[in-house]
Amino acid sequence: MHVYFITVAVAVTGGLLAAIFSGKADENRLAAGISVLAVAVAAAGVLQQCVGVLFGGDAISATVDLGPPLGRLRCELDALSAIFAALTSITALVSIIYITAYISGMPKTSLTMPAGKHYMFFNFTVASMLLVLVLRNALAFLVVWEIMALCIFFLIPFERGKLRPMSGAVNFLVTMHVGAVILAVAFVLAAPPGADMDFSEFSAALSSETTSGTILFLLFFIGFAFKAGLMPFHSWAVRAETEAPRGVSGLLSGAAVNMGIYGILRTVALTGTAAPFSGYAVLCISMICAVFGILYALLQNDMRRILAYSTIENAGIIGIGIGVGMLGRSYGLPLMEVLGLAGALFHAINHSLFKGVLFYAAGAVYLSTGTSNINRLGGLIKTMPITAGTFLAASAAACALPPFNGFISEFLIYSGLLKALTPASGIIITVGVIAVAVVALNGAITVAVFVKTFGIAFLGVPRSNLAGVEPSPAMALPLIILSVLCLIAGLWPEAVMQLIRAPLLCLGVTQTGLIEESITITGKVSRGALLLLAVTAAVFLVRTLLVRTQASAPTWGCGYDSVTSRMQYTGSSLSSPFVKLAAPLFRRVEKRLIPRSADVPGCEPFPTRRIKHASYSFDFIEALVIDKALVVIKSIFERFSWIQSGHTGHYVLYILAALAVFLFAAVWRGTT
Amino acid sequence: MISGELLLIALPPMFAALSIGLKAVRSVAASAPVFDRWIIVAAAAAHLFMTLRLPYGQPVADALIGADALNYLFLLILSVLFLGSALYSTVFIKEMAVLIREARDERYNNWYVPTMLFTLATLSGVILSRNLGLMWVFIEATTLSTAPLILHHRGKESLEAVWKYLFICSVGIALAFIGVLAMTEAGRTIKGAGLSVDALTAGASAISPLWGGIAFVFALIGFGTKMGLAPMHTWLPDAHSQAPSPASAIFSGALTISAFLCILRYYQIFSHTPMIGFIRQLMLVLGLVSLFVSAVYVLRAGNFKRKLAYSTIEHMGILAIGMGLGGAAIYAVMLHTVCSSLAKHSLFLTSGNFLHAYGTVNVREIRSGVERIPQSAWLLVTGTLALLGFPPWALFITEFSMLRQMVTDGRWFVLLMSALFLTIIIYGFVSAVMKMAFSSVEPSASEQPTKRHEPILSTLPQWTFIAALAALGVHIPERLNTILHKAAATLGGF
Amino acid sequence: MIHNSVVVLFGVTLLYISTTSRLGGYVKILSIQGILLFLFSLSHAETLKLGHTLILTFETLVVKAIVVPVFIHYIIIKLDIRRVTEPYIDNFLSLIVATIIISISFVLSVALRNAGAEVDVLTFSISISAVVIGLFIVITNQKLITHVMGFLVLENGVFMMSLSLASEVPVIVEAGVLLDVFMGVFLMGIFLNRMKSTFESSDVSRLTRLTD
Amino acid sequence: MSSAIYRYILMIAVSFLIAGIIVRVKAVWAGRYGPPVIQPFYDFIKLLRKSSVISRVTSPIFALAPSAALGAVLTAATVVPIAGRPALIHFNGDFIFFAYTLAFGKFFSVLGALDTGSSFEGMGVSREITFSALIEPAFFIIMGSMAMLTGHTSFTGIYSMIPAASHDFTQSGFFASIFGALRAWSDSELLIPAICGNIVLMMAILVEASRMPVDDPTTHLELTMVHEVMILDTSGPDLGFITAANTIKITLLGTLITGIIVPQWVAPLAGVVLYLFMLTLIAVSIGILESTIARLRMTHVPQFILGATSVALIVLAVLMLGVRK
Repeated sequence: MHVYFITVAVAVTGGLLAAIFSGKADENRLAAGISVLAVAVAAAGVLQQCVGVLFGGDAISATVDLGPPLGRLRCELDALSAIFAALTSITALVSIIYITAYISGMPKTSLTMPAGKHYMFFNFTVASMLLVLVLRNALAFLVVWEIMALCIFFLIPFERGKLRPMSGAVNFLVTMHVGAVILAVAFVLAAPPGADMDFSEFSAALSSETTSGTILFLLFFIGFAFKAGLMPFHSWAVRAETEAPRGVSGLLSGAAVNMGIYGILRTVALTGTAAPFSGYAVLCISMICAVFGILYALLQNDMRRILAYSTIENAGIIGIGIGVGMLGRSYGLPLMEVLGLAGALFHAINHSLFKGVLFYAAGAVYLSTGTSNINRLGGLIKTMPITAGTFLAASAAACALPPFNGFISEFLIYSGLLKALTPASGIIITVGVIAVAVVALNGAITVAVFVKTFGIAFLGVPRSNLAGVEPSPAMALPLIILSVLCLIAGLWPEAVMQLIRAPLLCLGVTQTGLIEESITITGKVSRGALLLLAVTAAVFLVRTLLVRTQASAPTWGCGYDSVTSRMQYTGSSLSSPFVKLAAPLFRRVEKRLIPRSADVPGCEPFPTRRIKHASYSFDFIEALVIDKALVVIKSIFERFSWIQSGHTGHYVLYILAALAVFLFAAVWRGTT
Repeated sequence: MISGELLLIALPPMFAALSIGLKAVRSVAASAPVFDRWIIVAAAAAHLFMTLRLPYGQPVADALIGADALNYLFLLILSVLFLGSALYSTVFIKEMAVLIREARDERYNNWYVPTMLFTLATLSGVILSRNLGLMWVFIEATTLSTAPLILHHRGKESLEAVWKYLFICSVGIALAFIGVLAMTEAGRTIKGAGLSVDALTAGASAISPLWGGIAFVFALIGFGTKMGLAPMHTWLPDAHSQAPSPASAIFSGALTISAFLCILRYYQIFSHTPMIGFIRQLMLVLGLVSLFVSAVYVLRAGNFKRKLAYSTIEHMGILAIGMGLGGAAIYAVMLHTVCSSLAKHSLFLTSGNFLHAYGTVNVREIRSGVERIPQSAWLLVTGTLALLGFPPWALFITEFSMLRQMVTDGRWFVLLMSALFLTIIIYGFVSAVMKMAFSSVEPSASEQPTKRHEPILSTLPQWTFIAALAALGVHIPERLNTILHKAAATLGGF
Repeated sequence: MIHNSVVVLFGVTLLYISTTSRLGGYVKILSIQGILLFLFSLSHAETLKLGHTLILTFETLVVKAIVVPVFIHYIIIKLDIRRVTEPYIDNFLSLIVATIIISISFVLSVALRNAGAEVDVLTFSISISAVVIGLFIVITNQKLITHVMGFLVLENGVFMMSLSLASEVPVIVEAGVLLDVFMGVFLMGIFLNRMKSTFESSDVSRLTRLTD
Repeated sequence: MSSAIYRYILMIAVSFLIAGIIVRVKAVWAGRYGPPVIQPFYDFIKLLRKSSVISRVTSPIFALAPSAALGAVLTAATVVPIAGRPALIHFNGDFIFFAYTLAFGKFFSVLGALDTGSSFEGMGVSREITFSALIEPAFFIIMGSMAMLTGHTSFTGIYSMIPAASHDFTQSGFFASIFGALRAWSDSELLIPAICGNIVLMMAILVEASRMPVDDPTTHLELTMVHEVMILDTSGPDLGFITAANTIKITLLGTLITGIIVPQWVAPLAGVVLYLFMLTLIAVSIGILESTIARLRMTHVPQFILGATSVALIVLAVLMLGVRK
């Protein structure tokens, strides 16, 4: 365990050194170098430890006694923590390489804080994430949990002069604080009085089949759902990931959401067999989250907002997997439990991989063209082939299409759902089939979303003069590595399933035989995917042999010869049939801005006026949960602004009133 | 031999007399800013040195002044804070001298150092006294000794602030005096008890619940006014925002908690009587009202010092709620008193730096703090996060243990309300601080922010306090921990 | 016998002060109250030690009856404050409120006695009502000078209570009360005349700049 | 194993006939003589030999798209049980693999269309992704319920549980076996799911292969097209691959429909004959359907497709009641 602590310490000292060197003139490269080195060393150390634990080694644990406030801290790196630690370190390493390349391209004056400090907070975030995964003492867990939120809070406002990242960061911090308060209440309720609040003591209170056990579980779930970005509490994820700098968005959607998932899985591990109701609750919340998440993704035209909402959708999918696992456990269907939980873990791994690529590719596009609004891009594949290729691979993985890893994890979740056949109760079957339908609808809309994003941004003719330029090798490297990993995990899932075997045991899965069976299931499916790849390659080979002379001509415009790039379909027009169909779900605002300025010059005979039409829709759940709540609170508090009225007489009246009330209470209590 | 406590109270006025005397001497008066700085630092250092060497824990029975674990803790806070203020005052006085040399406005305030030292003396008196009557007299003296400090700027607002401060506090203190009278009446059944805290606590069971209740109510309302509990808080934002930064730091850090100590003395007397349930109800009510008022006004206040003053009210509310919960929460209250005073003190000093650099403390007019005064900007951010109860700073631990007490006692309404108000306060504070520190002037703006020189002493105290807070958050040293536990024990906690 | 009649007279002054609408009336009432308190402390003479009675007489007669009213009179003339008090509510209503306050404090002190606390009902109730009426005067008047006078009525109430309740209260507390009265009035006087120079008028309506 | 390969090749070949039959039926219905039934086969060979014109605007994805579409359909075909016999490959949950492979094909063909940058193809794409997204849930509800009811999660497993297959009628005569099968069907709980399943699959053919009510394959006005407009720019072998993929998809879904009817017990040769007969029956019904029904308005097509989902939900109701029994 000491090696693990040393790696965390290395990350922290790396951050500090980077901050110290941030003052000098040419400090970007020096600070960047130090922090990258620190994260690399930390990642290597953590990976070495995790591999040891995941493949056969038992959990390493250590207890540290910190004296009065925190008391005895038990730290343990078991398989479940190990897999998430590995994921976090990989995502962090790739992000830091990406950020350093990203920042070196930016002028020094355009940063809110010196780059060195930005690296410092990045390293602190990584260190706190790695630490949170091993802590087993509830109070220390909460402390490091909030420190992690604090460090990310400093990472978000990055570009100078921009106010939206500032409010996004504040929104993030406040949401995380509310989540932490819920978690604190849950921990205190679960811990028997007087004990030093160790996680192991929670399982008694959590696994009781009574309603209090269920309520406690739901408290834990909601507390961690804040961080996982599930639907009602997702506004921070969208705001933070769209306004944070690219590398950080990759880290946020990759590692930060995984922390929430880890938390939920840790609760499932502690719970043992919970009442079916909690399983149903988790499943239903995740289903709503998945569908709404991807529907809102369809509306957006900014690449980063699309990816942010798709992160929420993937968190929903993982939640569905967990829900399936829990239902399997509470209804006594071991295979359903194994498939569900394995699907959830596998999807968490996949999501970290392909979401990273998507965010970094979007970043490369932003850096070279200056915008990530797909309606102003187009035809980028010709100038940015590597970015386009990796983006295509990652979006195929995100749409869960066969040769890639996304398909394997959704396949596991599907087969888990299909195993829900039990004569015990009809409800689980219907819920199972509805869930299958929801995941299918979700998959189809994801295809629509990524077709829209990739198609509009990278294919076709450039819509404006923004020609992309291939990112520097330092940025291209992470993209390639991660997309190749996606393909390998898709074609050879047994390797990843070996990784998942130990965490599954950690989660309380008993029959190891069923884990083997799930591995064979994934094996067979991946052979099918391999077949698909082979057949497509063969057909393509036949095509290249057959096609002899390739004459080139302008695209067929059905007879109209002066086709301009503006006549192409844009993002919003592509998704408009779907949006009109699902209109009641989101409030669309159509604004027709008619400026007062006089007629358009140049077409005098015709009395025309330049009319600008703008339509946008906004996420009504976020509006309901965050903006509405703020408005209501501010209006209530507005009504109490008379207290500090400035008149001395009023102030003395308050004192007299308080005195009278309390005196009356004292006398009343004294005499009775 | 004069007892250590008496010396502690008598020493600062001697230094003040020295300062006034030197100013009276015509030849030396011109270099008043120079020797004033040395006097205040020397007094603060002497006070801290004596406090650390003061034996605590076994006060002489029925003595007028003495140090038991509870008030020794408060004395420690006072002397540490005053040393911080003294060091900051050296910079403050130097800048005042610079202003005079450029003949910009007011003449050198001769009365700044003497009044600060009188405040130190009276506060030490309040903390060390073990007799309710004597404690009341010293509280009275603090009001009078702090009034000139608020009048430092001599503007319209500071005049109004000092008038309200004086008037409302005098009304409060008069009510407190009635409390003292009622306590003598209640203590009549304990023969020969008079007003000494030890005798009253020992014979507490003999006190008639009716008179005890009335005495506590008057004391709570009276001293609550000085402490800044809502609804008696109205003077606090005006007074603390008008006083010079080192003075307002002492006000919010030490003055409010010494009034809190007076209430704790009454709490201690009734801690082992059936009355304690009723008293805890009162404290909870006042605590929640304070949190509500501070939540309302943290959102509205445009001036950062007023926002800080409202956060003082918030922390007094938290202390009241903690006492209202009892049990383990009382230990948390003790720790919270220490940490919230340190945090507020450093933030008030930092707001002084901002006032000096920008000429205003209005949140909307301050931009790109990180570029112009990086040290103070980062101090502002970390200090605010420490004040709002974020880890790794110790306030997170105290708020967590209070939350734990609320949950184990099943007080869901209190938990819900305080969590809601604290979240709103966090929202209000963080958005203001982020605007001040990080929002930047557009690159195209005419004057690009240039880095200003920040004297070391204007940031050193704050850094040490924030570092101490972070250290306390992780590990509380043994000596301090025993003091905290003993103090909690005297109040019926554990 | 004197004791009770002095207290009753004090009650009458309380009623009268809440109805007068002229500043001169307030000053005269304060000095009368000072005299009544002097008589009241004399009636307590036999129970107190010599030293204590000496301070008491000095305190009540000189300070409360003579020095403070003259000082306030001097301020009124120097700041030529308009002689009439501008209360928020008219006199008749404040008279009713004053009677309500006195009756409630009587009910309170009777309840106290029934609950076993041996307390002199008349003195305690009059002193409590003096305190509350003092606050009431402050609340319902605009002018700063009336705030000071309200505060002084409150002080007189507190002084009477201290005599009736805790006769053997140590001397220093008595000195404290005296100090409080003296310093309070003194400081308020200074600020009033400095305020005159910074603000145009001395009524409280100017003092509402510090709001949020 | 070898017989599965023969049947696989048979199905690929038959798919061209099916397309020919549909065109022929429409022509006959309209009173014309119509092209020979194997005309699509000739077209396919002709297209393979022709040279193609590629738009300057496109990227390698446009070249890859048709091959991906055909490859996906060919792979999906390996999973489908043909003529009552087990499919080439069968494993747990292969109907999910079937659906997602078809999605893979659609993903690339749609991207290919967008690559040309023409507004017509963009229009086709937006309609295609919307309509196919709506049919997916219906297909999954059907297959999910069938999997739940039969206990198997692969096509072969599901269809092996068809009641007609589980009773051994080999010794009795041809007609006796048909009546026996009908009687076996009537009392099995799979009856309603099978019927609704076939209705949904029929609608799936109309949507996926863009037949009449959803889209008119013979229209020349690009604005009204859905699938045809996506392949405006393809020519030569690419066009051949895409039309082949489209026709094979029809036969695939047709085979799924016949799978429910053709019992697994019948002799292989008789099974194949019965299977071919059923396929022509489906092709003829599609042809008749196209000649009689006018196109739906573009905004009403989603309602039509959601109708399929409501049919699927009936199966869900049966599932719930079924379990309760």
